[in-house]
Amino acid sequence: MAKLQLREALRRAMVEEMRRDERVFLMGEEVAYYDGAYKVSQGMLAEFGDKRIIDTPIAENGFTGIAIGAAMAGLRPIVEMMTWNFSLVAYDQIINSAAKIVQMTAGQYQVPIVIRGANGAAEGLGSQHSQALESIYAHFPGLKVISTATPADAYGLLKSAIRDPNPVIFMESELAYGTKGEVPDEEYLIPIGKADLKRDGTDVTLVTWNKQVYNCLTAADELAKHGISAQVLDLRTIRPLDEQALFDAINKTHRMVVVQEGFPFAGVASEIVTRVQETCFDALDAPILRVTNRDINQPYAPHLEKMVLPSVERIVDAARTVCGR
Amino acid sequence: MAKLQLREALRRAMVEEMRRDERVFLMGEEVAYYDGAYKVSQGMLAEFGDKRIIDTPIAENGFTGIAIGAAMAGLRPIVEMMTWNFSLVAYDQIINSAAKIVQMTAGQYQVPIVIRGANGAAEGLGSQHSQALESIYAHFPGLKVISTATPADAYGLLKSAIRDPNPVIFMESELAYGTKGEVPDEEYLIPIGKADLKRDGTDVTLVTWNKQVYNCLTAADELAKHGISAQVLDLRTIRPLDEQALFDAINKTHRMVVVQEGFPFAGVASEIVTRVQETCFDALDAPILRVTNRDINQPYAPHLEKMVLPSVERIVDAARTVCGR
Amino acid sequence: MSVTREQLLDMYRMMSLIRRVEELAAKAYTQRKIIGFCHLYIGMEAVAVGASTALRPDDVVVAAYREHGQILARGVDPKHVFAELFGKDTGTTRGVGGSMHMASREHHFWGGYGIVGGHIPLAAGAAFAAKYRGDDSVALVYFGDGAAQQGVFYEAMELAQLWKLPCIFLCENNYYAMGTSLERQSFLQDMSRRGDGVGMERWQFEAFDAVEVYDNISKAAEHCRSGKGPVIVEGITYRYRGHSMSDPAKYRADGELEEKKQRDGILLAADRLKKEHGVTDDELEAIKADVDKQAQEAYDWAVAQADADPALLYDFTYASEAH
Amino acid sequence: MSVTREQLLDMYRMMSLIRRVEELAAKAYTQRKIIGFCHLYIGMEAVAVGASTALRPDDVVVAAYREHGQILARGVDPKHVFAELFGKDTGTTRGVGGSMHMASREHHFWGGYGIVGGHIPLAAGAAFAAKYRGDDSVALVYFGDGAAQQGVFYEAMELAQLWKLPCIFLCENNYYAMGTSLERQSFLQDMSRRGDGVGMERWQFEAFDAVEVYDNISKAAEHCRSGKGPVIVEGITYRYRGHSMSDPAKYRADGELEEKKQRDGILLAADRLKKEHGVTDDELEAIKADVDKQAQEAYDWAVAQADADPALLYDFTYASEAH
Ligand SMILES: Cc1ncc(C[n+]2csc(CCOP(=O)(O)OP(=O)(O)O)c2C)c(N)n1
Ligand SMILES: Cc1ncc(C[n+]2csc(CCOP(=O)(O)OP(=O)(O)O)c2C)c(N)n1
Ligand SMILES: [Mg+2]
Ligand SMILES: [Mg+2]
Repeated sequence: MAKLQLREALRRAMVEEMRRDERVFLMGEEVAYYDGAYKVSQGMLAEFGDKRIIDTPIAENGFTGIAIGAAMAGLRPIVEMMTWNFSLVAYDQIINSAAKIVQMTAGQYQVPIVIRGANGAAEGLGSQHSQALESIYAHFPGLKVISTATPADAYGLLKSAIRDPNPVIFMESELAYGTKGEVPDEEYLIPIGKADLKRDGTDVTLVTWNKQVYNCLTAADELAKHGISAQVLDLRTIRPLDEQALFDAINKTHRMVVVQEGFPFAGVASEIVTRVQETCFDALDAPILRVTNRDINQPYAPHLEKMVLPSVERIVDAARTVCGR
Repeated sequence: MAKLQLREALRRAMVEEMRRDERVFLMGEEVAYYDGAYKVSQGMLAEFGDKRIIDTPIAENGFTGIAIGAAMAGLRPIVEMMTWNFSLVAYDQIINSAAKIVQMTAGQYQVPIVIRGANGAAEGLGSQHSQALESIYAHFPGLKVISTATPADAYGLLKSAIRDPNPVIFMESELAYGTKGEVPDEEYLIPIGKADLKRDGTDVTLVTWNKQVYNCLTAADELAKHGISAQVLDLRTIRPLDEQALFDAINKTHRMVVVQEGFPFAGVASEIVTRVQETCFDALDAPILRVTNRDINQPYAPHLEKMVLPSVERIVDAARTVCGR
Repeated sequence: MSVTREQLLDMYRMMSLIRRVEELAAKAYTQRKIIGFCHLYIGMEAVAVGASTALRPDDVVVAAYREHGQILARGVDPKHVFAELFGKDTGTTRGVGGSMHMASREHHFWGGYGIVGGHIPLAAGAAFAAKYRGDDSVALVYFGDGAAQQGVFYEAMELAQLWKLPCIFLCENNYYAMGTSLERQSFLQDMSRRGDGVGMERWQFEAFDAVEVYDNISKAAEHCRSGKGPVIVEGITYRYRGHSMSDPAKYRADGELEEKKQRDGILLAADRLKKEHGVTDDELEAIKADVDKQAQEAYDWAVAQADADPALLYDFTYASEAH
Repeated sequence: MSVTREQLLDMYRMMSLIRRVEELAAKAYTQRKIIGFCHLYIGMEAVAVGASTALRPDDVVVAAYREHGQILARGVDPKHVFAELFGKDTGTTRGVGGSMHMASREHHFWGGYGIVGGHIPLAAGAAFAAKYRGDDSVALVYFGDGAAQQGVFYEAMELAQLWKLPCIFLCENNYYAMGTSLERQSFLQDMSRRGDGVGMERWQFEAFDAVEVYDNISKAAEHCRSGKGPVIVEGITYRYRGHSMSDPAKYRADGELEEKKQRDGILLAADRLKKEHGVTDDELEAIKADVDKQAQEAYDWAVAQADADPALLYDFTYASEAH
């Protein structure tokens, strides 16, 4: 079993799928000759040539729309958004085209596209460049949304995403691109919509995804010192949500904290809280708490930035609060 | 006290504010010579001339950005989005510019802009034209979000929105533009961020806003027949959320249903449920249920469309469920 | 003469059919058999009919919301168009699309989109796919003078030009975007000049005469098919009705409509048929009568169809299996 | 000769100051005193200095993320620029903006924006406001060759042209958008030709020489101020460093950088000062020394400032009272 960086795991998934299927291609800013702004696509131009690894001008709405059209025509585009912050200029194409075309054509056309890229704060990038945007995509039926920062999951899920006949929003993490993890050598796929229990525990469930998984695992260690056994449920897929895993978790631990990077208001964390209390009300021994960004725009200065983002400390505090100790 | 249509109340607010303040102007597609796609601005060109009532080409991102710039320069633009569905092409300007400029300039610049227009399904407009989009705006700090369909509230809130130094998203309703309601003759303002109890009751609170207020009032009548006393809390403002009103309501009725037109996933309804259970967990006698659009894209055929939207029947059912009768 | 007698007869028939279907749709709308927005193509028939005649069956066509005439011109049976308008299961898009979202995969007609300008890059995407696969089909997108103001149109043009995609950007300049006349929405009145900003081959032409349209789109398609990249062509046309059924179109200048009707596409085709091909008035009348009958039968057929099926409500938001 | 001796000396000084500040910033970045993205202006100084000299103090300037040099050229003290980069309370934007978001209301410098192209309509908005109020200020927006591909740029141009707004669209064509050279991102290489698509006055010029820039922007400002509407002007320039601090810029052709440095703006100004105004090498050296001292003092001052204040964390997301 090899230890791969997140970026390497993502690349391996893309390379394998491109070898397997001529219809798959990669398009985005700097993906080809520059080898990727974050080097996710390093070496891919060399293997596949510029017909299939395609640099684009900075026209996200245009090239996303073109990729959607190419998908309707039967190709299987992967679009790299350099970061998801920039996707807001392409929001109309993603929401009003990609998410709705299957339905608007009554199933005559499909949009098998993957739009992938870095999501969330990196370090000191300020207000426009630090957003975690799962919530505004998961809001829309017609899209699938994956958000993960662990190499093994990213590999298996990206392969599934590329093969899925629907538009998949795939969110990675700039800060975790260099993070290593074991990835099995043999090919495998991870089904979209399945959460993964990253750590078992009995007292409280920390529900999270993407790079907050790392924070939650650290927090669970910390909680153990306080005699609290925390389990960490990594959703991996945001839409469709693995409700059963959430319900199983609450029925087991009766206490839950949802950790989401990004703005709190009408965020994915709110959705999780809502569904769990809707269905498992009687299983709850305490309110479900959220740990999210503070409800403000992201400042540049590092000491301020840290105050805004979820932290191990805030996770531990929230877990201790719901456990009452 | 005059009975005004929603569109008339909105117009009165704009006209008064434009008479009061030279800096206020109205910009949008068909607002001037056509008198407004939904006749909200009827007659305003005649009074104010085309310097202040400005027709735009169909370039929402561009003219919204220009209005944001004009606001930074000290003007007070009102931008009419013909419907909020079209705002997705201007999403980047609203989220990455309007919502962040106060912060990015550390308060040196302000963006006193109101972006207003029809929100939600009308009738038979299909997937791209029927969206209720509060959630994807309320998600972002830096914006205020108002959503209302009752003439008296719309009048008082639009005036406050125009005077607010922040960007305000103001959502109306195509179907309710012709709906009449009493509007006091004397000038008044309604503070942003204050909910309004539209009907008092003791057994369950129906939390809602915009045109679902009408459905909830009808549902409350219906529930009364079943011996259930339902109160209807009209949020009016989505962001900032009137938490106190929500907490008061749950502490009084101990049961709550949130009725939101629009997609459920990470919607405003989820935020409400989450906050209420976070803070008032012990006051809850039952899970809080949501009544929202079905989690699918909106079909054209009227009988299908009805199945997707919140209905009086579904509201009644949900309220009866939480009340256990 | 670029089109044959038979072709021109077909074109005449198709333009007449479109007009009749639209007239029936207008009536049905006032009876609330059709709801929502309904944008009629009356007056513009020559554009879609000329363009469709010039295209190959495997070329992709993408349209906005004023697409009843465009999908008919592509060969879709009016039965399914009416059925769609009536929200029936046998509609072009099974009653879930409605007036603005009609599509037919069989005819490579991609629909039917409601966000102004939003459909334009999809056509460039079809062209991208054609080039990627190495086939010589082209994509044609219809869009209005109003849509030419959207940034996504610019991006699609610019990318198509950079990548030399076989895409025909066909601007249907009908002089109005809703109630806003061209000179109030654009400094330039020649929308094809947008192509100058990206160095694209472009020209403008009068699109009242279906034969002119045919010639121009043939030329455009040839350009694209030969690998020279995209073109933007602008056809000057006019719509006789309001923007949608709810628009009384009070913004027109006095006499404007009447003047435009002098150049009615159906009349012009009739003239040509008579003058250039010796077709008689009787023959033309017979076609008209035939078309009226066809339209009425399609209408009646559609009325009798089953409503869109609620059992399918959840079936179209996601594709379950890849095509 | 369009600029006076004094002006040219000031321009020489300012270009030298910008370069020195950027060099110190580069060093500080490698020491992690500055984090995040840091886009240096080295090589392009003549553009901002020439343009700022041509503008009036009440004209509005809007910039993207490569704005250190642009805000300095507008007259902001380097102390506050460094303080911002170091996340200090006395920074241009109190440590919440950072390298990409510097603004100074006092200098009508609106910032400092990070979404490529997203700042362009803001400048058109400033121009809109000037026209609305009836004053004769103009707005100038700096944007890159890469930004010229964004749809919002097109929309801003087109609206400015329709409404005849006094806006100078100044494309800083430095030949690269990150690692993508101009011919790989645009079919046309003359970005000012984008203006042809909307019928806008436009021209291209070499922007290595600050005096050339001054002349061109003076002409552009005059055009705008006289009520003739917007212009798009494109200055050909070059950046010596990578796109940001993390870019080794391996994509350059061999010898490209060295060749461009022959036309270095500071050198050209020095030449002119010597040849046209009899300024001596010693005088120029003295200015350099002075500038180095000023930059270093500003740096040291900034290092010693208090960190951005956590008490203000919640203060900037909303404005509480209208200005
Ligand atoms: C992005 C967007 N903005 C606004 C609208 C509302 N709208 C629908 S059609 C239309 C006018 C379009 O005019 P044009 O492109 O000339 O096409 P035509 O209707 O003349 O065929 C407008 C403003 C929309 N559907 N989408
Ligand atoms: C919408 C958007 N897409 C992508 C990026 C990432 N990005 C930042 S700068 C840049 C290149 C811009 O090049 P250009 O406009 O030529 O300006 P220059 O850096 O050369 O000054 C890119 C792609 C971004 N910030 N915003
Ligand atoms: Mg038109
Ligand atoms: Mg550049």
